[in-house]
Amino acid sequence: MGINTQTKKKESQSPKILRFTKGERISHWVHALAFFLLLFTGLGILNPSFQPIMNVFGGIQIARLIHRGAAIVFVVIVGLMFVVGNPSHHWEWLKSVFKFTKSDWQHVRAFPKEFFGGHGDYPPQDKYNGGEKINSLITIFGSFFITLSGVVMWMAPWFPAGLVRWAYPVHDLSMFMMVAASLGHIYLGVLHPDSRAALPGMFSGYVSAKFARAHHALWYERVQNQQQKL
Amino acid sequence: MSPSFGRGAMTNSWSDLQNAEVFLIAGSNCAENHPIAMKWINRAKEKGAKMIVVDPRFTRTASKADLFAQIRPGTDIAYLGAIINYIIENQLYDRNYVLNYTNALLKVAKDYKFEDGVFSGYDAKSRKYAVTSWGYQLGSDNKPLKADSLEDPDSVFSKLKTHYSRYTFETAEKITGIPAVKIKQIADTFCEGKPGTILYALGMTQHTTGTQGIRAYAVIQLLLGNIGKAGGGINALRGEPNVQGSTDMANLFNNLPGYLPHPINTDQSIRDYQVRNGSVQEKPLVALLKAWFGEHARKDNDFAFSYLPKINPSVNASMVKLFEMMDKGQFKLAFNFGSNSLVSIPNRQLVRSALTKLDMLVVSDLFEVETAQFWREPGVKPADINTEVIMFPAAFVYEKDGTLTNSSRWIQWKNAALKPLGEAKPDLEILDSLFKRIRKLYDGSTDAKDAPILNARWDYGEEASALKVLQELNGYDETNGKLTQSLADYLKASVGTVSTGCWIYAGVTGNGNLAARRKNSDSTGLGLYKDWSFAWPGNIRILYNRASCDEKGQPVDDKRKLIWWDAANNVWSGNDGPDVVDKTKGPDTPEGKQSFRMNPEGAGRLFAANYMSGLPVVPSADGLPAIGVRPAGLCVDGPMPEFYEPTESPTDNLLHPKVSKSPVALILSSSPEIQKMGKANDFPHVLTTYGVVEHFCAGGITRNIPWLNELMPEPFAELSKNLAQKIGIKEGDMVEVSSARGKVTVRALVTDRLQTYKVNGKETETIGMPWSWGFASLSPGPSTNELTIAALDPGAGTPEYKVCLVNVRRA
Amino acid sequence: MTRKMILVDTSKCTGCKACTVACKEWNELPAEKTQLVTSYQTQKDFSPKTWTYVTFIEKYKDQTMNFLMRKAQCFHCGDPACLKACSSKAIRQTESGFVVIDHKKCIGCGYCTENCPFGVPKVDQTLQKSFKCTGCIDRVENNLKPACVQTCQTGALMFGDYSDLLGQAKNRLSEVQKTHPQAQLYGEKEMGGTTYVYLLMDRPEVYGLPVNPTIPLSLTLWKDVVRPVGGIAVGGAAAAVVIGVFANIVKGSYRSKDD
Amino acid sequence: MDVSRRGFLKLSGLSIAALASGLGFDPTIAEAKGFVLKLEGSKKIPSICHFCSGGCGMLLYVKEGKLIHLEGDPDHPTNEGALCPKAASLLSVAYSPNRVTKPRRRAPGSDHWEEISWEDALNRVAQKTKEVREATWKANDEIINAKTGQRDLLSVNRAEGIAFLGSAEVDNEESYLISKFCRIIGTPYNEHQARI
Repeated sequence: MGINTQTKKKESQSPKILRFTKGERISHWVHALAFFLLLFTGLGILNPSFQPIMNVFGGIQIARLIHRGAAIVFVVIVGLMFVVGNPSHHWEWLKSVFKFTKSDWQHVRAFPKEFFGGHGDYPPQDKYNGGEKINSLITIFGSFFITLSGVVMWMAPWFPAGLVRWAYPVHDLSMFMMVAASLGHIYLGVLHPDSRAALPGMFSGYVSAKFARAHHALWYERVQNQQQKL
Repeated sequence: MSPSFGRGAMTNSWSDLQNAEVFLIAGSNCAENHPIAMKWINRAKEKGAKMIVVDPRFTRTASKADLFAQIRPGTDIAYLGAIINYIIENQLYDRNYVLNYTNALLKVAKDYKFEDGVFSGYDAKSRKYAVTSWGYQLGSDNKPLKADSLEDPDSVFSKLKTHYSRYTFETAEKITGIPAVKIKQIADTFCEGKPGTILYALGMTQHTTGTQGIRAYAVIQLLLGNIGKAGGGINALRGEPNVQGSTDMANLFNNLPGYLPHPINTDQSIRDYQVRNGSVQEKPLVALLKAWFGEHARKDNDFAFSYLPKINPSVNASMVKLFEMMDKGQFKLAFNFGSNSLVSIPNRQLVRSALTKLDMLVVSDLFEVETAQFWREPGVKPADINTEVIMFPAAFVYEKDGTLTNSSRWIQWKNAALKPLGEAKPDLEILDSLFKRIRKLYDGSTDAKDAPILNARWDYGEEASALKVLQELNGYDETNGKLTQSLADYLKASVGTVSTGCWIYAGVTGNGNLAARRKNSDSTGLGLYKDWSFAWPGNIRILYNRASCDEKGQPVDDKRKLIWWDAANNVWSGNDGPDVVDKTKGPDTPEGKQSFRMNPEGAGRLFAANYMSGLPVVPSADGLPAIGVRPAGLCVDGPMPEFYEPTESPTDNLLHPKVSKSPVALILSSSPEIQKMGKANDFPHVLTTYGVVEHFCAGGITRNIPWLNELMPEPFAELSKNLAQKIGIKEGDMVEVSSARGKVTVRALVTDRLQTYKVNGKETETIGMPWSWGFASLSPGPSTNELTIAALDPGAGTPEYKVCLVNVRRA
Repeated sequence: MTRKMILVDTSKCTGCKACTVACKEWNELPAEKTQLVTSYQTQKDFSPKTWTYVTFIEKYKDQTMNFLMRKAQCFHCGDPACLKACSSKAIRQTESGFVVIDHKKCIGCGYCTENCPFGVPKVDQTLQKSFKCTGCIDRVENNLKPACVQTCQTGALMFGDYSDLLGQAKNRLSEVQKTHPQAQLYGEKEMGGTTYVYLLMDRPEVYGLPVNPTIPLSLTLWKDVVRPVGGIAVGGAAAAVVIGVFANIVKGSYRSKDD
Repeated sequence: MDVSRRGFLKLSGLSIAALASGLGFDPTIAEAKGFVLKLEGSKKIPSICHFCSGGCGMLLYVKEGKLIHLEGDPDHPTNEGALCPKAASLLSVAYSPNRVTKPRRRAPGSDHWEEISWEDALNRVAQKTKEVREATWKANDEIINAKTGQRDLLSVNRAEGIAFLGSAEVDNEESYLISKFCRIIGTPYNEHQARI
């Protein structure tokens, strides 16, 4: 099944390119929403000073229940998206994220300047640039370990105490990493002048061709060539 | 104990255990059944005392022992005899103690003998001994002749020596299963520690040779000179809160309160009674009659002696035999106040069938114990049982005033802390209202047989007051109605002028309720606590303490001074009340020499001879039979302990195979279908039964306490790993233990605390089972007494719970 | 209140389990369904309703039986893992040395349960609270002995000031070692010095006790490394975001650009 | 008292909640104020344990007539405040739901109890005692006199049909009255499980 990237032409705006399919977007937002719900309901147990906030959820105990509910969503739904419907893009994302090319490294090196509004020079990037790959990796590994440790913590009586004891730091570490990454991710997606253009990609699925050409040149070329072939 | 020392009670006290240098704990699992003992034993151990435990199992007590030996149940006398033999052969005995304070030198009657297992005087038909041949050679003054040395062949000491010469360590090993070297080690350790004390409980008494087992302890302790000393003595750890009290009050068919022998049919007058029991019993009997019938007991009507029922001496109505009589339908009405026979009597089928023969059973208890609901025990059809049962709710110990007498003979008063629960009432009130109603039913009757009821002195107030009853026990001076001040006052008063419900309690409420005293200081440091409550007799804390002094009346052990002769003031004084005939009679007087004043010889009895002291030399003018002063306590099965196999035994008696079992043991054979005997080849293993720390006796109370059921939820059978392997089970499996009389299924506890041992060369196994369970309560369980045998000690009537033959297989 | 100590002298303990009953009676804890576990032991582990129980170990070697009994309860550690692990700061160490859970704050998260090297605290699922031996802190603070020490008949449990009772324990140890060479103290050094110090008759592992237990490495890493580092990471990211936004404002990147 | 889980927190309001509620245990405040001891305001009444023959002293803490705690009596010289597991559990007998609190009767052949008043129960037993005493009264024993060979009649005055199983668990005063009661109504068949 080919990449159904049509270039939707709207007369009035500049040309758009489909970046994320509906499936990908659902996965992203379910994952994001569940993550933040998990984060907030987990705050109560992270530090006692947050416990008063838990009354928002109706008290700490209910917050803990919500945490478990959201965890199931976080794991099962997103997991299903890799299987149900046309999960090809998901797998493609996974494959590409694990392939680190030289250009990715250059992007990563240039990333800090980019981050603070400057222009680091980096070679043309594919669909996912180095920074995004790093963010994806953190999310993948973070989610993986936080789920594992979460299950172990939830079903503590079924696991040897030694394992359960290690689950706590792992869970927390994954949480911290993902929170830190998500802060950057949100900043880039929403506040960063250049890269916020990618935001519509996660809503409508389309990003402006200009953005694509600037940030993901290789990917843009590839899409254009396929356009011609049609 | 009374055949040896004259009183049937623990000689020392709990807190006295701290003074001992060595403990022989055999026939007692005190860490479990008398936990408080461990507090004092541990204190002694911290001062270097040694602790020897001999038990069929490695119990929780044994876990703290310095020396432990596993013994085959029912064979204690074998190794104790070997120790006696060892003491005599190696002259380890306390020479001048034996000479002065025991009957070692007295000459035994010529016609006494002991041949292959039987003492002289045995009548095979009636399975009883005639005791006449067990006497002393009497002089013209009717007093026993005294040999001039221990070596004299007629002396008690020589009889002892020859009797126990057969008991070598090797023989004892073959019988008991304890290696000879270990028996020697036990003997050495116990003889070295001075003073040494022996702790025993039901483990020792619940055999057909139970009394003789205690006699063996008495012989050892008299030889070693341990009786009458702080840290010495024989501590009979009695089983129940008021067992000392209930035997003092004679809930026994053959006794009256104060250990007075019950009148029998041939005692038609107090004089007849004295001929049989000695003049020493006259005062307490008359005092009792005064207490019961007041002014209706006068000199002219022989103090209303005719009012008392007289027993038929040929009828043994001790507890288990009582049920045999009940089963034969003799009883129409039975009262059951506070005991749970359906779980506690051996061979339960007897009790179950006996209770159905009653018209009415009246029970008073806290909980609906098994005995109260015998008519709906699983497997029984209520419709077939026509016994009417009335159950009274009883008040609990802290819901009623009253006293309890503990093992140390301390009579301790307690006030009611709570109101009884619901409509419960103290047994005192139930009895009081019952008697008053019965008396009202007999109002106006002129029938002579009703006179005792109508003339009884029974007035303890509108609502029965325990203090008034205690005062009746203390006794009154009948001339002025005042409370007798002290035991001495009672002893001084002339016959008929004093009343007491139980003469050994005289002085308990003399000046104020001494039983309620709570001064717990003890300047002596020996744990006497003389100002705490009141110890009978006359607040003497350590019995026979005269024996702790030498001939000059000075304490032998200066670290543990009890009493001494104060020459300056011409009186016995000291840390404890002197156990002497007369405080003013010094060590040079005959009275002052008596260390065991309750014995006719005034000395400890190594040989329990048949002897009445004070028989007049010249026959009395009126031709009536002569009256002596004090008879000796006798054992019906022999003047000296002899080893006999238990009734159901895996082997034959090594010493005298022809007479393997006790020839006078009481075996209930009346109902063959109930009383079946097991053979060794059908039932190869030995069962011993016992209590556990978490439950108490029949469990009537403790099995209704959730916390205790949590600690010990179910009965079990303990067996060795070998046996478990042989029958193919592992820890936690259910096993069926069966005897000739019944079977139960319980959880198996496979343990190393029981080891296989050799008896006469044959591998033998012991199985242990607690017995505190029954079909009722919060935590029901099978009753071990389905299995046990109703064979009784001929003297005390104690059933042989500790030994019977069983088989075991995977359930 | 001076630092207290309780010596559990297993050389005197006869496994009578009076301590278990006294604890349940004083703290009004209901009984639980049990079954014989091994030897005379019927309680396998702690539970929200069982704060102390007695373990029985039968060790039979060359013809001698060592019947080892040990009263198990919270050690009240000098350096408590539960206190460090607790998510709600509900666990506190009193001056007298007892580690006590404040049930007003406890949310039943179970961190203490998992991180205690002895597996002592247990969470009651219905009440969502964690329970363990309180050291009878209400009694101790009112100059009474803990209920278990009060009822112990054999003198196996002794309560007193840490300073002098530890000395007594050492003297007693030298006494016991004359007959039981492997006897040793347990709790003097473990977990920063516990309030319940044991005189064991054999090596700790024979009793199933961890040999020189410490706060689990995972707990230390979790609380002393992951949490601070995590905090810095998130803080750093947040700061970066803030700086990034300012940087862009300063650079005027937000001014509308017709691109 | 067998406290259910629900009751656990409420009833233990004095101890645990005292630890947990505002009343007691906010550690810092509590430390200063000291802990609420549930025994506050209760009366201490000494008593004696009902189990083995140790005769250990017990101390009952009673508040407004209700037993709230039971432990060893520190002043008692034998146990110095200690108690074995059985004695330590004796509080739970005070209000145990399994206690018999009303007299009850089982009719012959019936398979259940029925409640009965004290008055009725005592009268029934008194009636029955008189009835059996009369029916089974044995005035004389007949024995062959060894010397004279004739049959002698010996006055024995026994109520053969009544047996009384006492116990070593009742107080001295009660044991004594059992003994006295039996001998006065004429039955020597008064036994119990203890031996001498």
